[in-house]
Amino acid sequence: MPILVLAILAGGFAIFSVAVAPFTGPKRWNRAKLDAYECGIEPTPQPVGGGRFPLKYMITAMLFIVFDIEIIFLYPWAVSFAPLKGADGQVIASGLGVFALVEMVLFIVTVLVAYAYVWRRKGLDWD
Amino acid sequence: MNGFEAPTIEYGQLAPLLLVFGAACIGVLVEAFAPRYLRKSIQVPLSLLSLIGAFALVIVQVARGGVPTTASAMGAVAVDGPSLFIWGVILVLSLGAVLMVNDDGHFVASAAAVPGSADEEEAETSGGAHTEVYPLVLFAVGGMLLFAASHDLLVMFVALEVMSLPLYLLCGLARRRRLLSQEASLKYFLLGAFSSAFFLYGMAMIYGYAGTVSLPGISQAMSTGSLMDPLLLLGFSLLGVGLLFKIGAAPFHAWKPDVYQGAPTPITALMASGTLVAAMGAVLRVFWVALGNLDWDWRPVMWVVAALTMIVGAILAITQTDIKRMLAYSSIAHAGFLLIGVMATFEAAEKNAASLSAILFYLLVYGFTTVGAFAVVTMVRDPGGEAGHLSRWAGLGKRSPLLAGVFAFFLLAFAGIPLTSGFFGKYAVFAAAVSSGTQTGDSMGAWMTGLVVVGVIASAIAAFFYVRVIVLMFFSEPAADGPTVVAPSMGTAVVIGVALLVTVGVGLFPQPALDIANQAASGLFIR
Amino acid sequence: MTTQYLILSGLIFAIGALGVLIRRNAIVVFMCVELMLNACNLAFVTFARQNGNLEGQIIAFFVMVVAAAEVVVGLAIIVTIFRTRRSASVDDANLLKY
Amino acid sequence: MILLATEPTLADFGKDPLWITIVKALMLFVFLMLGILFGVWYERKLISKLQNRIGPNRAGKFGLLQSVADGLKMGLKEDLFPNTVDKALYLMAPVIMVIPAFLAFSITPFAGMVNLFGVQTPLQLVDLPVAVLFMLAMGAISVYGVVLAGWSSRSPYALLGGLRSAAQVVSYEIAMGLSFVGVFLFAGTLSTSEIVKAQATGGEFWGIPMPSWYVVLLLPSFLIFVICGFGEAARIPFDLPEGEGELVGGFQTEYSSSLKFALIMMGEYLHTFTASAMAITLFLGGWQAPFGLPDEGWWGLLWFFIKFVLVFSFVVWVRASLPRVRYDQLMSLGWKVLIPLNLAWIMLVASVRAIMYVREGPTSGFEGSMAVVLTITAIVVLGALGIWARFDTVNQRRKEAEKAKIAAEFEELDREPTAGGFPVPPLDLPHYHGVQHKEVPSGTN
Amino acid sequence: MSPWLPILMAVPVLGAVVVALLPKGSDKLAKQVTLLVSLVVMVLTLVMAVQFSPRGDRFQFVAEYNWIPSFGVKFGVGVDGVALVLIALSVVLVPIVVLASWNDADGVKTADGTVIAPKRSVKTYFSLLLVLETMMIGVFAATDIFLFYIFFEAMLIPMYFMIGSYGGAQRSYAAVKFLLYSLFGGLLMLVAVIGLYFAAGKGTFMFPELVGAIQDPATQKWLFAGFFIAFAIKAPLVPVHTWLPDAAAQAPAGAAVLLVGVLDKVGTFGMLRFCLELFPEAAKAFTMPIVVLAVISIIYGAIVAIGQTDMKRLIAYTSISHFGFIVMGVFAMSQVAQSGAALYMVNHGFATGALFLVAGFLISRRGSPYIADYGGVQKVAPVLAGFFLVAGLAGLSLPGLSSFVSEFMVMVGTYSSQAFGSGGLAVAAIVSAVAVILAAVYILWMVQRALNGPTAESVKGFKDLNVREVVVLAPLVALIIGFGFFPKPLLDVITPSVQHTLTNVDVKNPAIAEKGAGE
Repeated sequence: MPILVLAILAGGFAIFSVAVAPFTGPKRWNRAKLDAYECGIEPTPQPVGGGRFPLKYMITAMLFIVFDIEIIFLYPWAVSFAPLKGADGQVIASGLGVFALVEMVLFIVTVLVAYAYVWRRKGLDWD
Repeated sequence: MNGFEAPTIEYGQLAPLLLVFGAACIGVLVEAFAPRYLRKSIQVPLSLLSLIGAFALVIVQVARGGVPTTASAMGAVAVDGPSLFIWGVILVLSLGAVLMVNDDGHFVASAAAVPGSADEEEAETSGGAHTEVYPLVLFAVGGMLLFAASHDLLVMFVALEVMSLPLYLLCGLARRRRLLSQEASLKYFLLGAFSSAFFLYGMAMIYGYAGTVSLPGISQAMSTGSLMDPLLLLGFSLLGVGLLFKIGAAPFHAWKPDVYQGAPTPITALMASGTLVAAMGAVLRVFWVALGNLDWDWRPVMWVVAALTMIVGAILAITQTDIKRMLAYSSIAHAGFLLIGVMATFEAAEKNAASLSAILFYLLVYGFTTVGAFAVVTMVRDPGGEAGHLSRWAGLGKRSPLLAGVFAFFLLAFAGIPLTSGFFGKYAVFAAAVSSGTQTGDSMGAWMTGLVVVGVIASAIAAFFYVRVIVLMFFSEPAADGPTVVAPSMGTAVVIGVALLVTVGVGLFPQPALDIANQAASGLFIR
Repeated sequence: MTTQYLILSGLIFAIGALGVLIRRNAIVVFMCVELMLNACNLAFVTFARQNGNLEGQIIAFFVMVVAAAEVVVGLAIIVTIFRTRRSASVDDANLLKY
Repeated sequence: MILLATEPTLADFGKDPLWITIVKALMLFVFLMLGILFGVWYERKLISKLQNRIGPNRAGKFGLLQSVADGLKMGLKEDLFPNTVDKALYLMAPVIMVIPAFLAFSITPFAGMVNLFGVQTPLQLVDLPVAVLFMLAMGAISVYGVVLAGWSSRSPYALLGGLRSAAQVVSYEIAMGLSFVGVFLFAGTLSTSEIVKAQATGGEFWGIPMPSWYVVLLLPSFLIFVICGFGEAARIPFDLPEGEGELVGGFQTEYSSSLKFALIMMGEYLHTFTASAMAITLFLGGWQAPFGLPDEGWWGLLWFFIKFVLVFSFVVWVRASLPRVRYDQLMSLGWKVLIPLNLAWIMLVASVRAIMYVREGPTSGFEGSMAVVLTITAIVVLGALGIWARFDTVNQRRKEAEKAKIAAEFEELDREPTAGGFPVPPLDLPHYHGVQHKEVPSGTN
Repeated sequence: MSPWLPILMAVPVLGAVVVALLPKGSDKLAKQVTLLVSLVVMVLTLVMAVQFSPRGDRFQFVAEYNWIPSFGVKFGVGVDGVALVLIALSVVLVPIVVLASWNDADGVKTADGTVIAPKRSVKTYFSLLLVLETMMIGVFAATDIFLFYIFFEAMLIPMYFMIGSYGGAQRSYAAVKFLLYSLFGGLLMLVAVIGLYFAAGKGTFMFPELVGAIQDPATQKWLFAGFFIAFAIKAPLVPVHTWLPDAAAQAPAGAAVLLVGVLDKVGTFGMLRFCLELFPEAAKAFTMPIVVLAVISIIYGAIVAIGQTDMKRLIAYTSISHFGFIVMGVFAMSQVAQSGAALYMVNHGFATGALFLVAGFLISRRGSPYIADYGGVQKVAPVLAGFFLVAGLAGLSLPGLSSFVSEFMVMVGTYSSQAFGSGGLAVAAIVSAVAVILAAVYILWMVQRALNGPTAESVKGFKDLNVREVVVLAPLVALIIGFGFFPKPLLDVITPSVQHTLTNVDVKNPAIAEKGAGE
């Protein structure tokens, strides 16, 4: 709810800025000005619907997904790893214990297997 | 918040599973660190040993009498009798598949290379090969094992994906006919993902109904809650769609022929045997453990599905001109026969054990025959790859009587001719269905018998196209430029030999196999 | 309160399923599948709220993982086939039929 | 409890009346807007001091109004719509960049319980059980803005810039996310206010009184976080998305002027701010004062502000000092160094935590035996050593390769004595003969 | 436990393995081995048959082994009188067929060099033949219904390959048709078998134990239908007969003999033993329609036979007519008729066998199966023509030849059947008598067209029968004539067995049982 308030504020500001811009500025039409900027040379025609980009970026995206997923699992694990103690030192909730440690080691090792594979197969090298 | 209970995991019971996954991980590491020329010679033994080892572990577990009666890993996995049986079957079958994978020439040198491009040519000439195939197969096998043994829907879903994802990729790796292969991969992937979304949504609905996704939990919720809850019905139907897709039952069978045709044949063999076995295991488990209380609602639907599956599989197979497509449709028809068995599993425990045992037995014999048949398919080659078109098989009986004879034998087993293993498989399932029908004394009895009659008619239709191939092979004159029959590699020869042995042996003396199936089924699924 | 979420999730799921059935671009089809998975997630989380246990949220995690893996595999396949054919239309993939 | 506590708990949030919420949101908004205005000025001023020049000094006293003037100028410039752009996305992109950047701040605790117009409330817009995740999510959403901006511009520079930026941000987000895990291991929560609270107890370190901030305990995590923060916020030395040397303006090439560009600028500044705020919250004790100085109530805001300025100064200092790295270096740093280091560190921390708990005995509610933990610790340490050794050998090899290269160069020089010790370009290039040179006086062109 | 039957079944199969494993190029040896094996089996069978005591237990030479306990299946064999004579028929026919098809697989060429059938694998042919022999013995000997079913189905495969690989121009069509028809019937029977097992609830498939196990009339009817359709297809009864003319016409002569002479008998044998005894109530209920079907078969087969231009098809249609008689006899529910039917099974085997063989010899000389292509053979090849005539006359049941006795018994038995009150089936018997006249028409017409008349141009170069061919035909003709005058040994064996059947049928109706037994 408070986030919504802030979002409205920020969004209102941003949209206002974008909306007001055409009216505040002058208008001086110039063909070259409206071309895509390529340091002065004729702009490269871009395919309609978006160009193609190097596969490299896709691989990065894939890797990101994989590791992001790892993080998804690490967070709850980290949070519930330790026993939760109240103000008086009383244990409110017990931690997951050694079991969690063992499992997480296994998990990370498994992820590292894939990581090692990608690394060795030059998946992490940029050109 | 009252904390977490630290889970316990019975590593011993899960050992076969862990071994396969572990080997797969090691396989990945081998890919990463071993030099290229060494990879294959490490991967092959690694895969084979891990599968054999896992099989041995299964045997050891059974031999020690240690079939557990409660679910392991906090109720996530049920290593019960049927699971162990299915594990054993899958492991042996996948061993066969790996032996076939081991043959040269099935897999593309570089999957990323555009077919027909210089890249590809270079990869070909440099003798490159994707040894990643082995870890992928192992992952798929691990997924199959887990799929059949999962005791809650979440694990089942994860296993489903672990099983499917490598298969999607493997489908696209055929060396010849790359376009077909890639297309198969794409279709399999899109449809597979689509169906798993259905599975998942069904799971969500059931979770909403039962508040849990563990199979016994669902069953328990159903025993107290209303059975007409739309959540439950909807959830169950969606779940069913997902599962039936995997076994290729009738309205959801469309992927099978395409994928079977396009995929590299060893992978087709793996899918046709292992995946079917695993998926049947999962279907049984869901229907029996979780939805046992909903008998009357799912039965008529399943009746239609089973009948449709058999008929569609059998009839469409007749029109096929490609051997792998034909076998795919045959696999659909067989899925239908298996569903008859599934229909029969709703009786009291000991009755159920009989039906269960019938299905397990069927899976065993069908799996072996299938792997053998596909192994034969790999051996008949044209210059452009395997001779897929049926017309190319004409007169094979003259060129290579032995091979054609073996293949004919497999086909007869598919058709369920007596003195082959296929006959007893079919008999077992039919008998289970009829018995469940005769005993209830209600109208279901007639329905079950009716289903069996449908099954019989479908078998007769199916026999037609099996026989057609035999006719082609033996009674037609060979074409002048007919395909060559390559000398089988050691692995393929072993696969065919074992498959033949099982098909003949079980065909003559089914009792030992039946005993094992009975024993496995006697424990029933852990509920 | 949760009913609305369920309806929303059902709608998303239906849109996804419909998209899979009628769209022709493999990537769009694939995105629709992902949409369906996310609808599932929404349903799970809603039900977790309704049932008052955490299981649904945990499942949502796993679904995300699976969806991610699916994305990885799926895009790889689509890109491969795109490179081959210069087209990602499902209709162009028509070699396999009898 | 609510009256007494200076340290808010999760339960204290979401109880404010609406008007207080609006007031707080407004305060936050104003704070950030002012922060941006003066942040820009402060940065330019500080850099110029560091670089021994004057910096902005025209608008207002000490050039204080410089950024206000800049903003006005942008508002009054022509609003360009290049021909080829995808209009809707082109317009949306800056908006998408800015909104999450603001929202990321909503979970930052500025101070403990304060009396705001008579209402006891924590000086933090909101807190969530998953606050840190929320922050990360907001960071991720703004990537959409970047990519869309690049994509919709339909210009090669913009597209590449957008992609680069996205790749960079997501790469560093992983390492960043991992660097938080250590904090969570100790704090046992993802809520920002709770994390701040967990750093409250003053402690000592080998007899030296120390604030028990995680920066002390988890120094490696902090360092990694700092590096990632630069990557996330695309600040020098990692400001490759805009690297004007190679990509002109990167994804914002086509946003040449006007308020859209201003929004993008704001978004990027806010990212820097967010990173600073996160560093303070997670590692530097939040709004709490060191050495037992008073930090109740509004005092917290002061401490927060001091820390904030210091951290931001550090960022600027780095910008003034370091050159921009190459893109492949950037990526391999993120993927090949930060991630494995981070994982090793996390496991080490977890092992130590486990040892601590097991030693405390059953009262800790922690099950398991010491032997197992020790074994695992050993394994983890070995693994960490392995990773360290890996980097060591890599460094070693790199140095050797460098040496070999230099040696080879010398050898070549020996073989070509005419070169006179320097590589000489071949002489038959066209501009060496027959090309007319025209003197171009500067400023004419 | 008597080892006779298992030995009888094992010998041919071992022989088949030996033949199949012979080295390449030893075709001649293969033939000799096959002949030897089949003769050994024949001798063994005859020795066994001599020990059969008609007054003893119903099933003799019983052997039982557990095979598949899970399904309650036993390897149970034993013979009663009917089974014994049919086994004897089979084992006698096999060596004759071996000799008759001595050169079939070598590729059949006519005198003028037309290739009728190309060269094929000799070893395969003969090993298939031996496998088939095992299965023929097995199917008649099985007392376990499941075992019976297995042989019933498995028999198709060797026959399928024999027709499909070694037959005439249309062979693959004929083979597939044959297989599919039979398979379909077989699968229906499978359902019935399963149903029987569970409906009886005895946990066994052993025939003696299942007799009388099913009491519920509705169940009986369903199961009866399952069995009967399978048997009707097998013993081609109109309207499911259409596969037979194709299969018989396309099969090599030897295979055709076994197909029509033995395999089809399984159908009538099955009706007699299983349909009647297991489901007596249903059998009685269905008697009328079945007898009507049988009469239709009789007349239809005969009429269609008259119209045939192809010799083998003609013979096939005569068989359909004859099978009609057999079925009618079986369902007439009188001892005379059933004994006659059982006797007819044997005699028909000999008669039709002889006819097929001699027709085969004729065809192999000219390469055409069409009657119109022949004429005046008598003058060129008198011995051949003589055998042809005798066989043909046996086919039309001339008194003094074996078929006459059985046909007569069937008609008398049917006429006097008490099944529908006194004379209830008399009409059927009278109508079927018409077929006797028709039979004379088709046989004599064929004989006349093919053998008599002016010698056709193409027939001129015919050689008469050689020694091998005479050796093949002579025993058959001897048997035909011998049993024609002296059928007692067969009847002695058959009758007690038929009485058992009737007793079982009438368990619940003692009045008819007495009458049936008294006749």
